[in-house]
Amino acid sequence: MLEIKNITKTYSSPQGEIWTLKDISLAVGKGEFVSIIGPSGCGKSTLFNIISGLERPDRGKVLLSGQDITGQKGHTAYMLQKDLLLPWRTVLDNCILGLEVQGVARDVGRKRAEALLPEFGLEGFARSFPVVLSGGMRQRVAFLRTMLQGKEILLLDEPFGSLDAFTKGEMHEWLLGIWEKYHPTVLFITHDVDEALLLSDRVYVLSTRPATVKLDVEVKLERPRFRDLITEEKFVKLKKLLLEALAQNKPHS
Amino acid sequence: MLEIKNITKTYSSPQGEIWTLKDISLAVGKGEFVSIIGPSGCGKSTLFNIISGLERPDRGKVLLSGQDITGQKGHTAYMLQKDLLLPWRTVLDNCILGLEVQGVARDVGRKRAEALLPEFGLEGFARSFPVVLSGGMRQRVAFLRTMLQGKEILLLDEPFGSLDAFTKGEMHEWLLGIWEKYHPTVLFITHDVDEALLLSDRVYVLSTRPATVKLDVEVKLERPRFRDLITEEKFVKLKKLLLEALAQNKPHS
Amino acid sequence: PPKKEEPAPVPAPPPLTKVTVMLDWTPNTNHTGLYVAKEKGFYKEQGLDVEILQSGEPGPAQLVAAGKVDFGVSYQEEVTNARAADIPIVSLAAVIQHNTSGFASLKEANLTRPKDLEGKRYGGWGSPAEHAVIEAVMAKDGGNGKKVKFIDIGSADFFSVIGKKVDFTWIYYGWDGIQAELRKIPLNVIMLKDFDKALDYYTPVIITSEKNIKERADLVKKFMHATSKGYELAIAQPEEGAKILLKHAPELNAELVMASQKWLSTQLQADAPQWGRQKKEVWEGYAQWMFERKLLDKMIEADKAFTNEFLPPK
Amino acid sequence: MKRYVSSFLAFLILLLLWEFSVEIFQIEKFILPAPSLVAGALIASFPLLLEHSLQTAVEALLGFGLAVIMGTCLALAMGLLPWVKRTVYPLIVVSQTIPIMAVAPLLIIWFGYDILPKVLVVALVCFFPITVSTVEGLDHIDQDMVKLLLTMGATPGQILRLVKFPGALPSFFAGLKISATYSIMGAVIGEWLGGSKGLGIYMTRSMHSFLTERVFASIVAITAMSLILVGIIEIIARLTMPWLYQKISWQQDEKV
Amino acid sequence: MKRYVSSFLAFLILLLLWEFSVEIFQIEKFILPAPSLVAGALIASFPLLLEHSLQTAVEALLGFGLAVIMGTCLALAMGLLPWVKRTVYPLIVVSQTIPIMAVAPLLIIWFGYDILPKVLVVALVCFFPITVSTVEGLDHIDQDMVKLLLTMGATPGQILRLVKFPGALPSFFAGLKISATYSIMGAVIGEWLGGSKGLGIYMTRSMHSFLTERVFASIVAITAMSLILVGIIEIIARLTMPWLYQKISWQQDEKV
Ligand SMILES: Nc1ncnc2c1ncn2[C@@H]1O[C@H](COP(=O)(O)OP(=O)(O)OP(=O)(O)O)[C@@H](O)[C@H]1O
Ligand SMILES: Nc1ncnc2c1ncn2[C@@H]1O[C@H](COP(=O)(O)OP(=O)(O)OP(=O)(O)O)[C@@H](O)[C@H]1O
Ligand SMILES: [Mg+2]
Ligand SMILES: [Mg+2]
Repeated sequence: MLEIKNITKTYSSPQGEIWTLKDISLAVGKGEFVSIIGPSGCGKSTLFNIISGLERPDRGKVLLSGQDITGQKGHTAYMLQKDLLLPWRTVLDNCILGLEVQGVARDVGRKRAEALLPEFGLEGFARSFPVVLSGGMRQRVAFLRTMLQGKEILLLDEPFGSLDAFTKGEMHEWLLGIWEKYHPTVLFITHDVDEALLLSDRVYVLSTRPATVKLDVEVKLERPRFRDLITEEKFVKLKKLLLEALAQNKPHS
Repeated sequence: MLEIKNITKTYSSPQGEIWTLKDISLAVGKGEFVSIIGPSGCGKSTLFNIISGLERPDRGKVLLSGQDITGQKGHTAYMLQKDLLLPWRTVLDNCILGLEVQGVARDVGRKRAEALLPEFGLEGFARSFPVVLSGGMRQRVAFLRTMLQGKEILLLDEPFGSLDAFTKGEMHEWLLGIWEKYHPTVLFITHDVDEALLLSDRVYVLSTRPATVKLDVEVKLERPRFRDLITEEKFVKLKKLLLEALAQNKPHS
Repeated sequence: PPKKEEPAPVPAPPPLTKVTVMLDWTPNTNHTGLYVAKEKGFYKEQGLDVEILQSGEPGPAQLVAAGKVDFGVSYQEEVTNARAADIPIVSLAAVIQHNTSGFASLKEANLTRPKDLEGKRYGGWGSPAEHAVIEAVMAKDGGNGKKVKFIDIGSADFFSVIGKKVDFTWIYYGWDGIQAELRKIPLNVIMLKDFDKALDYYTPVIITSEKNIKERADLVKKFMHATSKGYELAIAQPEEGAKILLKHAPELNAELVMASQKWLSTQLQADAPQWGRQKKEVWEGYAQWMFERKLLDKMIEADKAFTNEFLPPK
Repeated sequence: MKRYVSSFLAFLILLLLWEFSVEIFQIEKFILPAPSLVAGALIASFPLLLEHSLQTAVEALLGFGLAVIMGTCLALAMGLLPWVKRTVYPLIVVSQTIPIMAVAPLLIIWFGYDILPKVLVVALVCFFPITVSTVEGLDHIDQDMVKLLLTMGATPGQILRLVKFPGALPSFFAGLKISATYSIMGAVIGEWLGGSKGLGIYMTRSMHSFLTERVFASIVAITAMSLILVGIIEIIARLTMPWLYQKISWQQDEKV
Repeated sequence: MKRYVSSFLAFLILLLLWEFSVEIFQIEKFILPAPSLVAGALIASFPLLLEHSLQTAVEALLGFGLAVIMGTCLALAMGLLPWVKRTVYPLIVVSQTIPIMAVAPLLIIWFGYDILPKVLVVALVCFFPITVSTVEGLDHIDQDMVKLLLTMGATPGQILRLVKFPGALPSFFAGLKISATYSIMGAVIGEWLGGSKGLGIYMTRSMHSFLTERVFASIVAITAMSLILVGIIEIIARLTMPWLYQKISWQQDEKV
């Protein structure tokens, strides 16, 4: 459904050219959960910026259902690395931000969002401001906001990067549940090998800058999945594979 | 060498009493690397504050080599959750901060620190200010500063909590090397089960608040250790054990 | 019921012309005539609606010249300076016939004549004219003004400094002097006019711009006629005048206003044939005096600086 | 309110000290009137003071309103168009070194002696803090929020309304509060230029009539009015930005 | 320097506009002198202006120095002792609503007619920004740094010297720069109270002699001096806090 073809991107900085992405191609099928994993600073967020239309690639194309959307905004729902809740809006109004931008009347949007709050563990917080939320709740609000935009594909950039290990585990379980129910098409960035394997149908491993696709692994673990999967043998094997691919990127090995 | 005996601690907050630590006892032998793992907010940092003398427990004692040091400062070298490099001091001067407080002449301290810089991957950065350092380098400066204080025991509170997964991996390898060489006595707080198992001789698992010791696991993996250990069977077994102990703490399970 | 007879429509009075006067300071007894004319309706009789404004920096001279106000209260020194700087203002009347300012000291200091001021401390505001005036007055009495110590007291008032930091200052008798009388602080005052005829200049005066005189002579005439009437009443009935002033400026010290007005009532017209009348020799003499002492860059034409033309005919 | 108790006590002690030193050192009342005398003057001339205060308040509020409009517009122009900021901001900062008293006479000459020049003095005094604060507020908006809205396909107008305006509000109100502190003072300075009513007029007349206690009474009135204005703005701020003042309970206690 | 080019150009355009409107609308020079006339006055009376400026500079620097000392001491007391802050801070903020021109005559009465009252006016004007900024700097010091030093067994003196002083420096210098902007203006206000030398005197005398172009020339001098003072402080700040101005290369490029 989403195809990225031979994308290349270079930034110019005061210290000279920074070659970020080099001929990256990848594909996400409808209803698929695909993760991208790669060293810090390799250009993962840059790739998402290009897919979402925030930036233009130097070369290459972004296709959605066969249609060229390179450089066009509004085709994807992008959840950035930070949760970016607007502190001056209540939880409910943060959720409907995307709808409001699309021109949906506030009342209509609010009704739609309110129905989903319990499922996102946000019952009773509709009229609270984000300051009172815990880290995990903030991520769920941001996620609900992303889902509500009703786009065909969700881009999630390290949504759980700032959570502590335990909250993260809970969020994994919760996200697996949500995914089972709605089967959205997801492209997911993470640093965490366990996370990538636990959640995805497929994992792309990127190299250090300039980023190329080093490995493309199908994760053939049956669903529904639960957290205990992490210590099972099949899982650990895949993990070893990924860790090795990543280690090859290291300049000193 | 360090013994903590039946420590209890309660905070009073506007919302009422917060019972943080409940009858915690633990021990660290000389040259041992001991980790404490537990859910966020359970009181791990509070425990370190008590050991370092920043706070007093309601009940219980802290013994160092049999001597009661409860509420006394200056017996331990404490590396706090943040790196806390002073931005106005060069790398070298940050390293000698502890020595300066102890009254060691700057020149003497600087010489001592300078000799250790290469080993800490800080060569050539002696006269730089902390702004130019990467996250991993900052942690190493903070660690060198802690080591240089020359205390019998190091308290490390989530030193790698803020690093991304790859940098963290590198730091683990580096720390294992340093530890092999100097064999300091370390008490280490972490959220990360992999990290705790990889680095420690023993791991304490704490429960949610009020924290009690749930589990005390000897990590019988031979040293020297390397990162690949993570996917080995013995390791994964221990991990399962720890994960289960932690899961029991969750209110909803 | 019989229809009530409609009252004959009163012919609407011609609309009043708006006129503004800017004072040289806060309202004080020098200005009573203006307030009397306003209160008693003398201005209205002339078809004028007069607003009286208090001034700050700058004085009214520039505002009158710039046409922002129609009339102002100024003093001869300022008019002379302004005309030397090509600022076209003209004095229409002398509010007080003689200079009522002088050098005041505490009685116990025993400074009775200009010569006594030698070696004493003078508290002033640091203008070059002060040096010239002190030297001139003392010279007439055979004293040396260079021997006076000048101390800046700026905006501090007479009573807070006299006898402490300084031995004498320059006051208007009609205000500070009267205040001293009320406080029962005996003073010696050396009046300027008694020692140098050139220094018996007009302060304050009423001014307008040359443009007004040229283009709105009628209005100027009406204003000055009413104003004259106001001052004449203030001369005749000082208590009534003081009451009117206090009505318009209730912030003032009532006791001081009463006493000051009584004292001034004899000074306003004094020996002149008519209130406000100015003499050419006074204008020329003072300008000459300033020019000689390099207080003026160029000499002014004295008869263009003032006019008696708008005073009511006598 | 409770947190101001100690300053209030300190203030009372200062007043007492002042009262007694005037007594003990026999300081003449035209040099430094005792607080009791000032209080007396305040009461005795209350109706007069009130009348003048009203005039000053009107000038201050008009000027303040003008400054809010000018400052906000300029700040928006600077915050949204970098070249405007690059060009105008240094000029505005430099203009702060010009003493207002030096420019004020020009205002009178240009705009007459009516209420207008006073309003302009207030506006000049107030506009700088508002502009600077608002620009700073706009500068410190999280650019990633803007980015987020862009990915949603938001128009520049939507971004302004949904992110930039509300994001700059706290700084804007901080600027308003500083300006409010100085607004009454600005009106008084304006009145010193000339006029016939207002606290500035009351003050100079009292000063020239040797009524020092009334001068102090007018200072009290100025301070009181300034505080009231600041208080009103604080209230408006709380109503406009409830999220800023919402009580933050221990965040750790609201676990997932 | 380069980033000020556009404001400089804008300034030049304003000057030209001013020059031409004076020409076209035939504005009399005592109302608004043309810039060329002001420049002429600046050159013609340069030695005189210089002499007066020196006096003003001395007053401003002394007052500024005094404000730095007072402000820093007060800020330290407030930053280190919470009860002092709770008590004094509100009073200081309220005191800002009192117009300095109203208090100035009292300064003359109390402190004589010499340079002292002018220095005090400058100090009063300057001390508020310094105090407020420094207190804010002390408030925003990372308490964990203090905690770190405590675990090392540091004394309060060591904590002050090693963490609190250097941590508050950037705010302190920010306050200094604001104060410097107003210091020359403060001295001029002080001189308006009375004196025999200084830009304020030069200005009132020019005003009373109807030499408006000289009034403008003195405004130019005031602005120039203020900018020089701010510049000097900027240089001192850069020398004192090299870490703040060190060039930050792309942090991502210095990987482990
Ligand atoms: N606007 C820009 N101008 C110049 N260089 C940039 C810009 N944005 C990103 N870069 C550079 O491009 C590289 C890739 O950045 P990017 O944010 O895509 O990395 P990332 O893989 O998302 O890293 P992380 O895992 O830390 O989020 C970085 O080295 C960064 O320095
Ligand atoms: N000074 C204090 N006053 C009141 N409560 C406090 C204080 N310090 C900590 N607490 C509470 O004590 C509990 C334990 O805090 P602590 O920082 O020790 O947790 P932690 O285990 O280190 O958490 P984390 O993993 O997030 O660092 C928390 O719930 C916190 O709210
Ligand atoms: Mg990224
Ligand atoms: Mg902690």
